[in-house]
Amino acid sequence: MDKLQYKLEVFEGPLDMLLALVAKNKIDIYDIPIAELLEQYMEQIQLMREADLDIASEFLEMAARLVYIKTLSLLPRQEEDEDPRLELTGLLLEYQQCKQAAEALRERAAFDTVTRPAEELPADYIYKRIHDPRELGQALRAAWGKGKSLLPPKPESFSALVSARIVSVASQTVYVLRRLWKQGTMAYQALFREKTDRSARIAVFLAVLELVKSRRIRVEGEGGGCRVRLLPRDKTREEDAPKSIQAEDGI
Amino acid sequence: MNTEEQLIGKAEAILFAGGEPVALDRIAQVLGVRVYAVETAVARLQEKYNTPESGVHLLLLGDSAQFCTNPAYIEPVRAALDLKRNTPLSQAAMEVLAVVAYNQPVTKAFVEQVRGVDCSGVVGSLVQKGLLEERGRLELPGRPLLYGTTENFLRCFQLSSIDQLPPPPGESGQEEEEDGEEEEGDQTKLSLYG
Amino acid sequence: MNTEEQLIGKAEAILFAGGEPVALDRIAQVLGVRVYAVETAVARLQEKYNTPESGVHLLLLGDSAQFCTNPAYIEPVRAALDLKRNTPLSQAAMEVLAVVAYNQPVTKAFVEQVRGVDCSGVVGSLVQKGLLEERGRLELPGRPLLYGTTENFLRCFQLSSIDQLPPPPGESGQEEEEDGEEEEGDQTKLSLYG
Repeated sequence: MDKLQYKLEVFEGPLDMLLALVAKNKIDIYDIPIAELLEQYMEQIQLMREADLDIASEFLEMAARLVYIKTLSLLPRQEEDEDPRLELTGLLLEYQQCKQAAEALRERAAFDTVTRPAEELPADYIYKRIHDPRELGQALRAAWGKGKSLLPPKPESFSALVSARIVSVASQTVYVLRRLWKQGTMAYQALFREKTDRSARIAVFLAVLELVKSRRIRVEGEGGGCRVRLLPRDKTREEDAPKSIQAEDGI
Repeated sequence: MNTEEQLIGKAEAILFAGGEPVALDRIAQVLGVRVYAVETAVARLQEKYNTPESGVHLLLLGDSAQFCTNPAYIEPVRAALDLKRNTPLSQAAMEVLAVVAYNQPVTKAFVEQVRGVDCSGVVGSLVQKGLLEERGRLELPGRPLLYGTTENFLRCFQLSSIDQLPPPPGESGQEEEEDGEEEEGDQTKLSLYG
Repeated sequence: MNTEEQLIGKAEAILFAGGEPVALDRIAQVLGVRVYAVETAVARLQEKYNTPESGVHLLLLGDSAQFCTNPAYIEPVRAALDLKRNTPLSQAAMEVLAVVAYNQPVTKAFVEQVRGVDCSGVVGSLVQKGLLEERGRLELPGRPLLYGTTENFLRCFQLSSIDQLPPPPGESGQEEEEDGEEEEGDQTKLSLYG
C-alpha cells in the first residue's frame, strides 16, 4: 500500500530517475550500492507500469544496464580492472551538471523583449558587373545549339482543339518548291523550322510525300542529316503528278 | 500612472516593435490615455529622431505613425542587408541576353525557340537587372512584347554602342542545316574568340 | 567622408532596418571603417538608447548588435501588437539548451548521451524557436549535424556573448561531493554576472 501512495514523479529520463533515487536515499554517487539502486529502480518501473504510463525504451535499456553492472560487480575482479560502476557514476555526474546548468540558464531567461521585423526596403537589382563582350558571342552560340532540344508544347498548340487552323497541303507544296527553287537542295529538317504548329508541319510532310511521289523532289541521306533535292524538270512525268502540282506547274 | 517620459517610451516601444504603421488611437487605447496625449508623445519623439544625421525617422501617416530608416542612408543600409542583388549572370541569363542582343528587338517566343526552353523567368529578371527593356509590341495576333538591350547593358559589356558587338558566331549556326559547311565555318570564326 | 555623427547615424539605420542582429564587422565593411569605429558608434548609441525610460534598447549579442524593446514595456507592446505571451520553456528544452550552450557545437547524439533520452523533438522545436541553429556537420561516418546557440538565444538569456554564460557547473559540481565548498565558490563566480 505504501508504494501506491508514493506520488509518481515525472522524469526526464532514466538518468533523471536515478538521480532522484540517489538524492532520496542519500546515495554516494562515487560509491553506488548497485544492488540497492537496481532494486529501487525496478520498483519505480513497476510503479509506472501500474499507473499505466508509457515506459520509454530508454528506461528499459537502463534497467538492463544496471543488471549488467550488478552482474559484473558480483564477479571476481582483477586489480587493474575498472570498477564497472564508474561509467554510471560518470553519466550521473554529467546529467547532474546538465540539470544545474539548465537551472542557472532558466534564471537568466527573459522573454520580455520584442524585436522588430526587418524593414522592407526595395532591393537594388540593377546589374553592375563588367563583362567581356565576347562572352555574348559564346553565349549566343551555346543558345543556338540548345534550340534543337524539344520545347514544351506551346499554348498555341492547344488552340487547335478550340479553333483548328487548317493548313492546306497544296499551299505547303508551293512552299517546299519555293524554298528549293532558290537553292536546289536543303536540309530536310530546315523545311520545318518555320512551321511551328502541328497542322503546318503535317501539311509540309504530306507535301514532301506528294512531291516525292510525283518525282519533283528526292530525299537523300538518312536520319537528321537527310537533305531534299529539287529534281530537274525533264525527269518528271506529267501524268503522275497530282492535280495540285499540275496547277502550280501551269503558272 | 504614466510619467510623461514613460508614456513616450511606451509609445516608442510599440511603434518600434510594430514595424508597420500603428494607429495612434490604438496606442492611446492600450496605454489608457487620450489620443491627444499620444500625439504629443509622437511629436516629442519626432523632435528627438527627425534630425538630418539620425539613422531613424518617425513618420506621421494620417492617424498612424511609423519608424523608418533615414532615406539619406538608404545606400549603406542596402549594402549591409544584402539588398544589392549583384550575383553574376547565370549561363541561361547570358544566353538569353546574347540572343536578344544580336537579334533585337525580339519577342520572348523567339528567344524560347532558339534556346528550346521557357525563358519567362530569365527575361523578367534581366529586365529587373536593367539589362533588357521592353520595346513596344509586335503587330501580330496576341501583340507579343518586344525586348531589346539597355544602356546599362552597354555599360556592363563595355560597348559604346550596340554596333560594337563582336561578330556573331551564331550566323554560321543558323546556316548549319542549310549548307552543311557550318563546322568548318564555325571553327574559323570561333578561333577569333578562342 | 563620414563625420562621427553620420557614422553613428548610418550604423543606427542599418541596425534598425535589419531587425535581426547585424554583425559589427559587416557594418564596418559597408561603411569602410574599422570595426573599432563601429564598436565606438554602437557604444554611443547604447548610451543614447539604454535608459530606463527609453522604449528601445540596443543589445550587444556576441559580435552583433540588435535593437529591441525595453523589457519594462513588454506589457503595452504585447497588448498593442496582440502578441501572445511566450510559453515558458520545458525542463527538457532547458536541459538541451544547457548542454548545447556549454559544449557547442555538438551533435544531437551528444546531447542524447548526456540526457539519456531521445532529443529529436526538443532539438527541432528549439531550432524552430530560433534558439538553436545548425552549424555544419561533423566529419564522421553519417556526417551528423552540429548544433549551436543563436544570437536570439543570447538575447533571450540576456547575454552579450556566449562567454558570459554563468561558469559551467561542471568543475564546481564535481567538487561538490568532495569538499562541500562549492556553494561559496559558485556565489563568488555568479556575483560577477549578477
